[in-house]
Amino acid sequence: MANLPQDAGKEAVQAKGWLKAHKWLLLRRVSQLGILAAFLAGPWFGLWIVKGNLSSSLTLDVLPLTDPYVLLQALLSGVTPETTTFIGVAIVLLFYSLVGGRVYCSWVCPVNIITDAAAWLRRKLGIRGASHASRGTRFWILGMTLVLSLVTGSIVWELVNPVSITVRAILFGMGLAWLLILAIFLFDLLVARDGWCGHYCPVGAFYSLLSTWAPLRVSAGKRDACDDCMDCFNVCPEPQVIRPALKGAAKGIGPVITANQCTNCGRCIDVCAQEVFRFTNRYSTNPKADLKPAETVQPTGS
Amino acid sequence: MAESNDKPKSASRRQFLSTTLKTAASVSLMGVGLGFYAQRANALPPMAIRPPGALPEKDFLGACIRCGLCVRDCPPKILSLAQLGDDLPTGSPYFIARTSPCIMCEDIPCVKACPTNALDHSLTDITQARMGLAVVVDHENCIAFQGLRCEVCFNICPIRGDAITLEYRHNPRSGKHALFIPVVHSDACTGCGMCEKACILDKAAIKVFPIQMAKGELGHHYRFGWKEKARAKHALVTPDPKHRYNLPEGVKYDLQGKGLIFEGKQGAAPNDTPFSSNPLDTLNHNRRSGD
Amino acid sequence: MNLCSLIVHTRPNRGPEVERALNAIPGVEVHGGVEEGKLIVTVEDTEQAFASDTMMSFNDIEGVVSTTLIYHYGGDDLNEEVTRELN
Amino acid sequence: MSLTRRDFIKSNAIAVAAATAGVTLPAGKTALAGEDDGIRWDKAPCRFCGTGCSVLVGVKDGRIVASQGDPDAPVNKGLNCIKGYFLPKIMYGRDRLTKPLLRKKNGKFDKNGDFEEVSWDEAFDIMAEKCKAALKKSWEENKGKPVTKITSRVAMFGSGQWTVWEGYAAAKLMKAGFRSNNIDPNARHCMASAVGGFIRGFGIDEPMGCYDDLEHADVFVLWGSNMAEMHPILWSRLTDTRLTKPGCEVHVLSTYRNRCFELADNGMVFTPQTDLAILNFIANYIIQNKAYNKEFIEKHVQFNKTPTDIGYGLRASDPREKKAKNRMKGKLTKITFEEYAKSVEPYTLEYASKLSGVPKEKLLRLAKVYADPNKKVTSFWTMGFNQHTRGVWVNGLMYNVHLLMGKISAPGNGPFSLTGQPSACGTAREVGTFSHRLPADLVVKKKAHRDIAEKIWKLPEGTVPGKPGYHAVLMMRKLHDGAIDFYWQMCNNQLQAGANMNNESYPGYRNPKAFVVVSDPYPTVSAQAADLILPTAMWTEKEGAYGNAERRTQFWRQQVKAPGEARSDLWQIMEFAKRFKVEEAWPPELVAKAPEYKGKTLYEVLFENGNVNKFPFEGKIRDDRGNEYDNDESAHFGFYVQKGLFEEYASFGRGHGHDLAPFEMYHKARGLRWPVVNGKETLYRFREGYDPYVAKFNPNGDKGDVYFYGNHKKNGGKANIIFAPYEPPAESPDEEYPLWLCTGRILEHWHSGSMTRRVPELYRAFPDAVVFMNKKDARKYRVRNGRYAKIQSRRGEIICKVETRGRNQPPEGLVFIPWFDAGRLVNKLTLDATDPLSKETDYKKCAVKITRA
Repeated sequence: MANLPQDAGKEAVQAKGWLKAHKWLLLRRVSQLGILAAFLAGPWFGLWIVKGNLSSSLTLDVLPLTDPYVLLQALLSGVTPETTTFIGVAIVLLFYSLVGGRVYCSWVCPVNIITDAAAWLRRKLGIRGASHASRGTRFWILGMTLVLSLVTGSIVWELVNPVSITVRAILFGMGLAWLLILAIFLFDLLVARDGWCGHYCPVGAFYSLLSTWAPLRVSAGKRDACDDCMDCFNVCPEPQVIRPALKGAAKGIGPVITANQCTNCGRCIDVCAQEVFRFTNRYSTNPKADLKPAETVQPTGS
Repeated sequence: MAESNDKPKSASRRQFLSTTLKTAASVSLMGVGLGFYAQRANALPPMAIRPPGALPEKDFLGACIRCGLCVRDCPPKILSLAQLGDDLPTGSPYFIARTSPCIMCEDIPCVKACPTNALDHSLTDITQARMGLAVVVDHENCIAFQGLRCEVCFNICPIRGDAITLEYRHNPRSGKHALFIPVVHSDACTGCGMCEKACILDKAAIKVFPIQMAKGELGHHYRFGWKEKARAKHALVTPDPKHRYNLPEGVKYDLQGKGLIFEGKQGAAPNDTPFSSNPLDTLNHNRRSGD
Repeated sequence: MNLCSLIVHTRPNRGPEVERALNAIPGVEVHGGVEEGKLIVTVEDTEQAFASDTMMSFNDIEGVVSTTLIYHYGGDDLNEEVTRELN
Repeated sequence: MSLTRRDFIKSNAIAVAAATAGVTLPAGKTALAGEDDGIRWDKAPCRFCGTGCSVLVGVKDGRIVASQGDPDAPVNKGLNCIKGYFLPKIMYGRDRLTKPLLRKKNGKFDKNGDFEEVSWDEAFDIMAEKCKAALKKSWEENKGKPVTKITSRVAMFGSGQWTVWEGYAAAKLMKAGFRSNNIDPNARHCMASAVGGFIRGFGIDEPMGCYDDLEHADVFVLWGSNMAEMHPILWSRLTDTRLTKPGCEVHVLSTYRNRCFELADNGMVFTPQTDLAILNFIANYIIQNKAYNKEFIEKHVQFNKTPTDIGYGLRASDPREKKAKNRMKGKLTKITFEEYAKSVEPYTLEYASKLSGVPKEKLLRLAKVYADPNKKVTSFWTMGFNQHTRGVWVNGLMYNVHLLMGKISAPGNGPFSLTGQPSACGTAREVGTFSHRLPADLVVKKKAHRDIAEKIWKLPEGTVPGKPGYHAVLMMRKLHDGAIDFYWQMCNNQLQAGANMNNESYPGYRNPKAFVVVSDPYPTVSAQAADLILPTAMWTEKEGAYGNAERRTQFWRQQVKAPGEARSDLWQIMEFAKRFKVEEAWPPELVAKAPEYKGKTLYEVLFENGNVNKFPFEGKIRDDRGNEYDNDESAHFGFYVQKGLFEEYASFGRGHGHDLAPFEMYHKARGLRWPVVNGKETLYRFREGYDPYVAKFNPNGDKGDVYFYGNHKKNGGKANIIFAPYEPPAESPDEEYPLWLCTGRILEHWHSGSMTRRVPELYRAFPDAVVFMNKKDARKYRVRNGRYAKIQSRRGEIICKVETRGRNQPPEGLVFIPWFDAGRLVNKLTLDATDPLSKETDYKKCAVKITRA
């Protein structure tokens, strides 16, 4: 029987205990806050672990990391970066193509905490209503930001990018950024479910492209056990990615979630009392059937 | 979405097309709006100065990825990233000379930290940095122009003597004091802002501005003759031939210098009387010591 | 209500004479500069004449070389008390 | 006053027209436009250096709200330096002391207690108790000693920033009241060598010339004087003359490149201490080329030599002192011109150049301007000469050069010693607040002089002790050794200013045997080490008088009230005197000589003596414009205190070459240069026509000729040329401490910075002390511009930022650190070596090393 959205995860807590039902959520929060902490240890305590921010950073004075999306914009604006910067980009690209690009969204990006909070409250308050915009909008915005860089010769998106603004607000000083953060929270809470991250954010869109070939995946391996409680759909920030894997057995679609919009957040694993989901690699197949891979199905729906 | 596949193809395609068009149209509109916003938001207010080695502002905004590494590596912590709501492009690094000027580190750590060359890594000598240009803006309130002995801007200047020099002038009001006028030279001023910070007025009379704002430009046709000559190290046209003059005895003439020179009469006033050969000396002298 | 100040240049050594003549005109006051031959003069509207007309008449005075208008005030609030403003 | 807009507009209209026409209108015509309503303006001399600029102080509602340079002051013509620009702000620092503070534990005084607010009564109670104990102990020690051998356990350290009457009252209380000659001013650190030079050369203190030399000279030579920063307004005048006078030249000698070099035609950086050799070379050059003024020498000069190898004024136990053959000796021996010529003969161009490191052509160019009879040369010097272990010598060598040429006491021609403090001349020197002096160049050693003082002061014979007291440096040593029980520091910051503070002054201040009182407006370094702090009124919070370097005495009226319970030094001195009965201060045999004083207080004896309390006070001071001023001291004591003290003091010098004008004249004039005879000032002393005393002492002299009447009795009015050789300094760099350390001031800050560092703008302009050093040295010792370095000497260490690009550019091997910064006390490093003759510390030379901090 389908559960109410506000009850998502209750069964799992009863079945597995609170801790296990929040395992991945907790790990992600640790990861997100840990990264911020690593950045803040310097200015706050003089302990320089990582300098800079998510756009570009230097860890322990040796490891350079640079956000490929912002660098791409810079390149389009006509810049020749330092060699080390390319190394930094390469490391980032390699990492995300292995673990899934949108791991950035769910495990790194601090905006995720805000939008998750909005989604949680939205469920609890029973607020309904979907976005009128397509989930594909973000790709258009992504394209638009790149064109703007090319045309104007300046990184225009960085003027308004809520992701980097939030990070800088935390690391370098708030300014009026709290207004923007509040706006996103309210938008996600009142206007559209998964409004920002699921529909508009070009950063997420960019990283989802890196997800396309990533080996690390969530699989609905025990989809036979699914009792249609709908908890996973209710908590998933990109619910459209679940359906083919969970319900596609009849159409011969494999149980691995291969859609590149999946953020590998693992929340579906947490909330499933039946323990349908688990992390695996994209090549693991259901031992029961030799089914065709899911990527033949394009999950571009609204 | 997957289920759209189940619907009739034509309807689906039409819906798809219209959604796509709508999205494309609104995103383009947003892009245009953003572009215009960027144009206004990218304007740098005159009191915000970029770190050393910053590319020209337009290029800088294309190159700077707002990572804050320069801010972190600034030893005196004078750099900040613009915050949302500030008057300059969000996230870009700057400093305010009046409160926290650049101390011009010899190793320029901020430039070294920049991953994208927005702060140009070819800058290795900090004295070649051109963050802005100091301008003595207010000659009426600058106390040096009134003859007061201040010169704080000159004294504090890290490339004192090149970037700021003092021009000595006679103070016609007091009649016996000099004016020590600070003069900024754009060929040496790095725009570090030490002078603006140190200015003792309630509002600084010397301010650092972005160079394009501070500099005038000479008409393209015109050259300053003496500078051209100095650069060429010789006269640009045929050198002046040697001149000869009809002169009485004991008088020389220096064409390029002093003009008429009366030999043996200058300075060497005989010591036999306490009076100068020029009666005006005596008269003026008496008047002066009589007051 | 008009109030003007002007410099009246006089021929050498004719300052005192011109000063007397000017002071005789209603609404006109000489404040100084007699010795230098550059009289500092204020002119106000009177009931008989506007300040501008009064000024024009200066050129007819013997010994005046030229008059230069320096300052003009044309507000209607000349009689207001402004002591407080000065504090 | 009721005003209409018409009045206001008209006033504006007139002002604009007048400005355009370049016509000056009588005051009042434009007054409305220009006047800030309700501000009372009055004049006052600047609180800082010895230049003596005058400022106008604007007071409204009991607060100084505005200031301006005094356009009618001949010295500065309305100009100021930035310290002067911020003068009013020094009074309004946020940590002004407003209550006496005493170290206490469990409600009682305790040397190791914390400071607690106390009343003036309580403060004076404990002070008087400690002082009386010290006096009693001194009595016992002095039993049976003649007046010429008396010592005391009471000491006071005063100031060249005291007003004239404060210095006078303090000297009187100490020398006559407490019978202690242990009073010395901080001018000991500043002008003592100059005084020594003047007295030895001319028999009378202070410069013969005046600032008009700045317009009349053809050539200026600066010897160890960074006039560009330390006497900013005088430098402005010098610069103007250099700019506008054809042929004018500026020669600058210093041990490092300073701001003066920017104007210099001939800038010379010499090895420390070799100024002695350079001056002897110039004398030698003049003699070798027979350029000297033979007639002048024959008529007006006496040749002498001084004992050599005289030590370095260190403690007697120091090996350098044990080695010295003629330790502290200075008695002159007459020699002939030929002997003198022979003495300077070794100082050839080659030798001087080699020793000093100055290229020959530069030295030659310098020697030539002195030797040219047609060039008027004025030599200026300040601390480079005075803070010198051979300070008196080097002052004398300077006079030698001028005397050989007869270039002295004439417009544009003269040796001119500039003072550092606003009243180093007016108070410290003229009033005689030194341990060996009395007012008007009298000295305690001479009975005749003591007699004069005792007579004017209406005191019994033998009141003033005849043995000179402890000078500044000795005072620190005696405090350290426990020979001083009561020590009162006023109007200066000796703990920060004194050399070798780690080993002498600080342990002295904290010596459990001593009770240390510090009077100051602010919690200075000295105050922090004191036992009792007295809050002091400063500058225009009291009526005052200063005397600048050109003998110009300037007065000011009290403009505002001091904050809280702060009281002027004058009030403190006089009020404290009330706490002592004559019997508690003087031994019975002295009291017996003056039975009329029995049972009276020192206050009554010294200040209600019929002189000081002669002039009644009418409750307000009025100027000739009808303005009224407070005078808190006079209101408190009931008579016009300042006038009474001034007139009694002036009676010392009137008729003796130190004539001061009547009191009231100074409140009208922008200062008067003494001697003021028959209401007329003296511009050039010792020259007939300019100086009325010449005719008095030498009635048969030629018109316009000089007569050095200070030596009238000694040698018939001749100036002394005194040969002194080059001798090395007390401490020179070596392998362990390879760098010279020179200390000094900068333009933005005054002395220990206790006032100027409380002006936010000045603090911002130059926040903390830095070590100025050569780029090559920085590389050599691996320190970086803008980063911290540790500077160490044999006596201590400090940490400060390195400046290799600053205004002062030392040569390799020398560093310069200013001493204004209470956070970086450079006097932890300096050596307390002094000139054995003047007892002035050499702050310009000691050895240090530098490492990365």
